[in-house]
Amino acid sequence: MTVQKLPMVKAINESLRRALASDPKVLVMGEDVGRLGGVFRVTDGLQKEFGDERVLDTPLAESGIVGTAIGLALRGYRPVVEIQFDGFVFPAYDQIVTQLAKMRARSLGKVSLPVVIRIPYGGGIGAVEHHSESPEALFAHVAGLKVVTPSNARDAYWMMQQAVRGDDPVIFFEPKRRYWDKDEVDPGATPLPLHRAAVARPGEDLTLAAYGPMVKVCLDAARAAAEEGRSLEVLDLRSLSPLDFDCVQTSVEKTRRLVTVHEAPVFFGAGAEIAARVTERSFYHLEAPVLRVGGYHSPYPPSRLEDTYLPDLDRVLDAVDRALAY
Amino acid sequence: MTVQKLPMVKAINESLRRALASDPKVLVMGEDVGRLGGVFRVTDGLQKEFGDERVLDTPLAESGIVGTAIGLALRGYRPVVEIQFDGFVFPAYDQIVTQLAKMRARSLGKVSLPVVIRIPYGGGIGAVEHHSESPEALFAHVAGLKVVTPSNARDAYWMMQQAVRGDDPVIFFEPKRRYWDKDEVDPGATPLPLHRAAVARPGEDLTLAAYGPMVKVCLDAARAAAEEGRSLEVLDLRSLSPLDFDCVQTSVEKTRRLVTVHEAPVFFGAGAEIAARVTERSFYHLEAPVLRVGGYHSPYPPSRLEDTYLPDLDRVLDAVDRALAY
Amino acid sequence: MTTGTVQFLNHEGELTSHPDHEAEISPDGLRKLYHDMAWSRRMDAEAVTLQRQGELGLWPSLLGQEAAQIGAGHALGAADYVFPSYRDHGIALCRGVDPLDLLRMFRGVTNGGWDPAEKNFHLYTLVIGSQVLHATGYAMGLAKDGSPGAVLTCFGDGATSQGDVSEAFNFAAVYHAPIVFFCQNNQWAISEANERQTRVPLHQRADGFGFPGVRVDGNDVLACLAVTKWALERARSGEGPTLIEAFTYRMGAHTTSDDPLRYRDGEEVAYWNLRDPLARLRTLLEARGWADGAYFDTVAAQCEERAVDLRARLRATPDPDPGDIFAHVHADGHALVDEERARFAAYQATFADAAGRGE
Amino acid sequence: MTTGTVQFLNHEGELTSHPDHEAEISPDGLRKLYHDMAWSRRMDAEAVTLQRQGELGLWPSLLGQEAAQIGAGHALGAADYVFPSYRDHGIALCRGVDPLDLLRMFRGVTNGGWDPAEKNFHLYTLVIGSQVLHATGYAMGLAKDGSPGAVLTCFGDGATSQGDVSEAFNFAAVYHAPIVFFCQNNQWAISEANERQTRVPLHQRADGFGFPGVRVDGNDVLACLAVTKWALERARSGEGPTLIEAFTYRMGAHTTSDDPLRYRDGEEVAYWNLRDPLARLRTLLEARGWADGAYFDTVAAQCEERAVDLRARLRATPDPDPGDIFAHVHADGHALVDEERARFAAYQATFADAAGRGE
Ligand SMILES: Cc1ncc(C[n+]2csc(CCOP(=O)(O)OP(=O)(O)O)c2C)c(N)n1
Ligand SMILES: Cc1ncc(C[n+]2csc(CCOP(=O)(O)OP(=O)(O)O)c2C)c(N)n1
Ligand SMILES: [Mg+2]
Ligand SMILES: [Mg+2]
Repeated sequence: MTVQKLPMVKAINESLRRALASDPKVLVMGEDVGRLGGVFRVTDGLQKEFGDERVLDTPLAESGIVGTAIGLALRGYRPVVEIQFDGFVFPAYDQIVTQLAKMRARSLGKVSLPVVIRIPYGGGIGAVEHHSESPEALFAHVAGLKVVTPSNARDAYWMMQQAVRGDDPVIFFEPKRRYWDKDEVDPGATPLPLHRAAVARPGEDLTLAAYGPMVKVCLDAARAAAEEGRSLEVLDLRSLSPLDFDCVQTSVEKTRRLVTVHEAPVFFGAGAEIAARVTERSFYHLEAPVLRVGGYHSPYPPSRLEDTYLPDLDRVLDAVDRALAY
Repeated sequence: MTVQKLPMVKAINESLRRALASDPKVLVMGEDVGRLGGVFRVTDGLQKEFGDERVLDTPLAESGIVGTAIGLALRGYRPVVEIQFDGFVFPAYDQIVTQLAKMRARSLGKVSLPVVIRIPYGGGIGAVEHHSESPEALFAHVAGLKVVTPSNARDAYWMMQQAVRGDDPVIFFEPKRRYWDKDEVDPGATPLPLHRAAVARPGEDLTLAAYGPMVKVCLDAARAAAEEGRSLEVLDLRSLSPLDFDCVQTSVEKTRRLVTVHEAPVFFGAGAEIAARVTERSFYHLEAPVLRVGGYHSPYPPSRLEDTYLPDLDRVLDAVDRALAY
Repeated sequence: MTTGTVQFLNHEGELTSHPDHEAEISPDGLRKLYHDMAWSRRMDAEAVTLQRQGELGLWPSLLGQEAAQIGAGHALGAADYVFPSYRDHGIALCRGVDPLDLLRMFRGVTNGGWDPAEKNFHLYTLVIGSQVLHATGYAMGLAKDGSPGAVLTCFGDGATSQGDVSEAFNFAAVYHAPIVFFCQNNQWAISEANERQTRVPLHQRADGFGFPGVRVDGNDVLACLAVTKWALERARSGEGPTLIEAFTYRMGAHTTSDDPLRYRDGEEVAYWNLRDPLARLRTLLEARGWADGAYFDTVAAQCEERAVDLRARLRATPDPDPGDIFAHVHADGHALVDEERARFAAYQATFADAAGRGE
Repeated sequence: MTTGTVQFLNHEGELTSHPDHEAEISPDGLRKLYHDMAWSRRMDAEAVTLQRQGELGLWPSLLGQEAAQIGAGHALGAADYVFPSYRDHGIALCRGVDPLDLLRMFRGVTNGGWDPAEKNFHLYTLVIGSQVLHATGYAMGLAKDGSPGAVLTCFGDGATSQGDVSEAFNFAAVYHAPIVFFCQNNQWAISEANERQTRVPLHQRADGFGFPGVRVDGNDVLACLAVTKWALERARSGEGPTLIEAFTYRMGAHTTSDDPLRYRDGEEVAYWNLRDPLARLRTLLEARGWADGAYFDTVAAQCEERAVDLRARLRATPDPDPGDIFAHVHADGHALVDEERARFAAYQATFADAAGRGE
C-alpha cells in the first residue's frame, strides 16, 4: 500500500490486512466478518485473501466470540474480534470484564492476552435501537483494559496497527459516523504512540476535549468560534484508558478553561473523570469549572430524535459561552 | 416485627419478609436463596414461609435469572433477584443494560419493570477473586436504572421496602462487610425518601462523601479528626442514581472542601461524577479541588492485599490533610 | 418425539400427511390463511418500498416466511402471549397489531411504542435472543397465575447460538413453563449460513434440555398451524415447553441495508422460489376449486387498498416530541432526568427566543 | 452413542464390563491410580484443616470426586491442555502442579499465579462456566496448529446452566474442536440439587449440539480413565468434541464456608459413603491380592509426609508484595497504573518515615 486518501473503513481494512499479512498469529473473527466482509465492510476481502482459518465467521454469540478469542490468545494467537454494533457488546461483557481484563494480573504476568475488540460505536447514522450507543465509560472504568478510539482514518490505520501489535487487550471503538470520512494514510509514516492525545487544533481561549466522533464537531465549533474571534484549542484524546492527562493539563494551563464533549451520557461519563482529574491537577489555573457536553441520562432515543440528543455545534458553543462567562 | 436491633442481613431479611407478606406479587429469586437462605442468609426462612412458588431457587445462570425476572415483571410480578456476589453480575449485564433499563422508554412508558436486583458488594471480608468488587459505576452510568446502597441496617430495611414498592428497576448494592453490623430498625418509622442523601455526621471544615461500606470508615475518620480539632461532615449518599447533589452542594458550600471515598477504582468512578458536578455547581465556594479516595486501577487484589488496596482511615485522613492544605 | 419434518402441503400444492399430526382443512380456513399471508407479504413489500423512498430507516423483510408466521399466528388463542423477534410482522398482524406501529418503529419515531398488553404481543426485540428469556419468565408467571394461556416466542436460527436462548430452554424445562419456542430457521443469519451456527438440525437442540423439538416445513402454513396449535395445547395443559423449528427461507435481504448477492448464489434462491409458501397454497385452493381468479383479485385489491392507506398514514406520522427523550425513562421519576429535561427545555427556548428576535 | 452409565468397578469393588468401552487393568496401573486418589484426598483434607486453622481463606473440597479427577488426569497426554474449574485439585496433581500453588491461591496470596503453560494446566476459574469457552478457543487453536494435543475442560453440574457453557458446546461442535467437556456431576451446586438445574441427565445436553455425551460412574476411576482416554483420542484424531458426565457426589461441603446440613439429608450422604471411590478400589486391590495392608500403610505414610511438608511450606509462604497490585495489570504499561504505583509508593514511604522518626 502506498500513500492514499482513504475512508476510515478502508483504512482499518488496510491495517488489518497488513496485520494479517505480517503476523500469521493474527486472526480476525466475528459475525459476518468473513464472506460478507462485515456489515460496514471493514473486513472486506480479508477472508478471501487469508482464508477462513484466519478470518472466521463465528456463531452468533458475543460471549462465545470473546471467550474463544481468549482461548486462542492463550494458545498464542492474536485475535481481532469484531462486535457488530456497540449495543451488542454486552453479552460479552462478562468475558471482557472478568476474564480478558483480569487474566494477566491473575497469572502474575505469566499470561498475556493480546486481543483487540473492535466496536463500531456512536450515533448519527439514523439507525435502530442498540446501534448508536457509546459505552466507552463502561470499559474505561475496568482495570486491565486499554480503551482507544480514533477520530479519523489516519489514526484508525495506525492505532489498529499498534493495538494488534501490543500484548494487552484493547477495546477499539470505531466512530461509525466517521467511517466514510477520508484522510491521507501513509503506511511508512511514524505514528504517535497509541495512548498519546493530539492537539487537533491549537487555540488560546478555551480547550475542547473530545474523542472519536465528536472531534469533528469540536473542530467545526472551533472554526465557527474563530469567526467570532474566539480561539479554541481542540484536543483529540484518542485513548481513554490510559488517558493522556498531561496533554489535557498542558492545554488547560494555557487556556484556563475546559469543555469536554462526548456522545455518551454525561453522568458517570468520560467528562466526569477528565473534569475531576484536571481540576485536581490544575486547580489554580482554572477560571471556570470544567463544563461537560454529552448525551442525556436516558436511553439513546429513536433516530428521529438523535439530532436532538447528540451534542452538536450549537451545544458545544453554548457550553463554550457559559465557560467563557465565568 | 417490633423495634429491634438487627444486623443488616437480618434487616434485609425482615424487609423482604414484609414485602412478600404484603404483596402476593413479590417474588424472591436467585441461586441458593431458597432452601439455603442465601450464602449470606439474607433470605433465610423465606422459602419455608412463603413456599417455592414465591421464593425460587433458580438454575445457575445470571442472565437467565434477570431475563426471566423481566418476563415475570411483564406478567405483573415484582421480582427481587439476588446476585450471589458482585463479580457474578456480569453474565446478567446485557439483560440489565439493554432490556431492564430500556424497556420502559422503549414502550413509551406503557411497560414498567419493578425488578430489584440485590448485589452483595465490596471487599474487606477476605474472600477469593470476584467476591469483593464494587461495580456500582457500571450501573450508575446506565440510564433507566436506579442505583442505591445502604450503609447500615436501618437504611437497608427501609430502602429495600422502597425499592420493592417502586415501579422502576433498582440495583440494590449491599455492603457485605457491613452485613453483621447492628442497628435499630423500627418498622413503624417514616423513612427518608429512597434517593435522598443523609448527613451521617455534621461538621464544618470539610465534607466526606461516601456510601455503602465506606460510610463507617469516614465516620471513624471524622472521629479521629475531631480529636485533632478538625470538624468533618460525613455524607451518606445512599443513592448513586439519582445522586442527591443538592445535599452535597449544601454541605460543600458550608465546608468548602470535599473528599469522596469509595472502594471502587477512582478512574471513572462515582467520585469523578461527584467532583465534576459539585465543582460545576459550587465553583466559587471550593477552596480546594475535590479529592478522591478509592481503589486503584488494577483488578481487586488477592485478599492478603486487600487492606492495602482498600481505602482506610489513614488514606481518608491523608486526603483530608491534602484538601485542607490548599 | 415427532419424526421427520412435518408437512401437509408440499411445494407442488398437494396435500400430504404425517403420522403424528393432523391438519385442519376447510376452504374457509385456507382462504383466511391465504388472505393473511397475502396481506403480510403486501404489507412487507410496502414497507420495503417505503424504506427505499426514505420513509423508513430500515426494514427487515419477512418475504418467504409468511407461512411460518401466519401458521403460528393462527394457532394462538386470545389468552396466549407472543414475544416476537423483529421480523415477525405476520404474527403481529394476526394479533391485530396495527402495521403502522411496526413501521413507526423502523421509521425511527419510537423504539417500540405499542402497548404489549393490548394485543398480548410484546415489543420487538433487536438484541438477538434476549426476548426468549423474557418469554420464559412470562410463561413462568402464567403458570403461577394458573392462567389458561401459553407463550409463543419467536427467534431465528442465528439466535440459537446465543447463551440466552439455551438458558431460556433450560429455565423453561426446569420450571416446566407453558411456552412454545418458535424458531424460524430461514437458513441465514445475515451472511452466515446454518452450518456456521450449528452442527445439527436445530430442533434437536431441545432434546438436550428435555423437551420435544419438532421440525416443520416452514413454508407450509398448514403444518405450521397444526404443530404450533399442538405445542400451545401441550403448554396449556401443563406438558411443558416445545421447540418448533420452522424450516423456511429468507427470500429477500436480511434487511434493506443488506446485499445478499455478496454471500449467496442465485441457484439457492431459485430453489426456494419454487417453494414459495403463498404459491403452493394458491395452487391448492385453485386445484380444489376453493378459490378462483376473482377471489385472488379481490384479495390483491384489498391488500392494495390497505397498503395505500398504510402508506398515507405513515407519511402523516409526525416526528416524535423531543420531550420523549426524558418522558418515559422512569415510572417514579429521577432527579437527574428531571434536571436535564428542565435544562433541555431552557436551552431549546433560547432558540425559540433567538428565532423570535428574528436572528 | 454410548448407552447407559459406563462402569467397570462397582461399589462393591467388583469388576464389571461395558459393551462400548474397555478398561485397562494392571496391578501396577491400579496401584498408581489408588496412590494418586489417596494423595489427592489427603492433600484435600490437609487443606480443609489449614482453612480451619486460619491458614487459608477458603477451600473447595474434592472429597468424593477423586475417581473422576484421577481417572481423567491419568487419561491426559503430555500435549493435552486442561482448563479446570476450582475444585480440580486431583487433576492438578496429575499434571504435576505443586499443591502449594493451589493453596496459595486460596490463602489469598494470589488470584492464580502459576504459569499455565508450564504444566499445560490453566489457572482455576471461579466465574462459573467461563473457562469452558477459553478451553474451546484453545482447542480451536490446537486444531489450527495441527497440534497432536487435545483439551480437557472441567466444570460442574451447575455450570451447565450457564449460557457460556452452551455457547462453548456450540462453538466446539461447529468448529469440530478437539476438546473433551468433563462435567463432574456431583449432584449439587452449593445448595441446589440437580433437578433445579436440569430436567434431564446432563450428558444428554450434547445431543442437541451434535456430539456424543456419555455418562460414566464418576466414582469408578477405571471408567473415568477409559472414557476420558477414548474421548481425548477422538478429539486428537479429528472426531470433534465429547461431553463426559462423571456421575459422582460431593461428599463434603461446597466449600469450607458452606454448611450442607441446611439443605441435604444424612441418608443421601450415607448412600454415597457406601460408594466411596477409594474404598471400592481398595477392595478390588485387596481381593485380587494386588495390594496388602503394608502397601496401604506405605501410601498413607507417604501422603502424611507430603501433607506435613505441604503444611510447612504453606506456613512459610510470605504475604504478597503490595507492589503486586500494580505490577501485572498490563504487559505494555499503562500511564495511570504507573502513576498510581508511584503515588502509592510515596504514600507508603510516609509511614516508613513516620516509623523512622519514632512516631
Ligand atoms: C446480540 C446481537 N448480536 C448481533 C446482532 C446483529 N444482528 C442482527 S440480525 C442478526 C442475524 C440474526 O439471524 P437469525 O437469528 O437467523 O434471524 P433472522 O434475521 O434470520 O430472522 C445479527 C447478527 C444483534 N442484533 N444482536
Ligand atoms: C457466574 C457465577 N455465578 C455464581 C457463582 C457462585 N457459585 C460458586 S460455586 C457455585 C455452584 C457451582 O456448582 P457446580 O457447577 O455444580 O460445581 P461444584 O461446586 O459442584 O463443583 C456457585 C453458584 C459463581 N462462582 N459464578
Ligand atoms: Mg435466520
Ligand atoms: Mg456440582
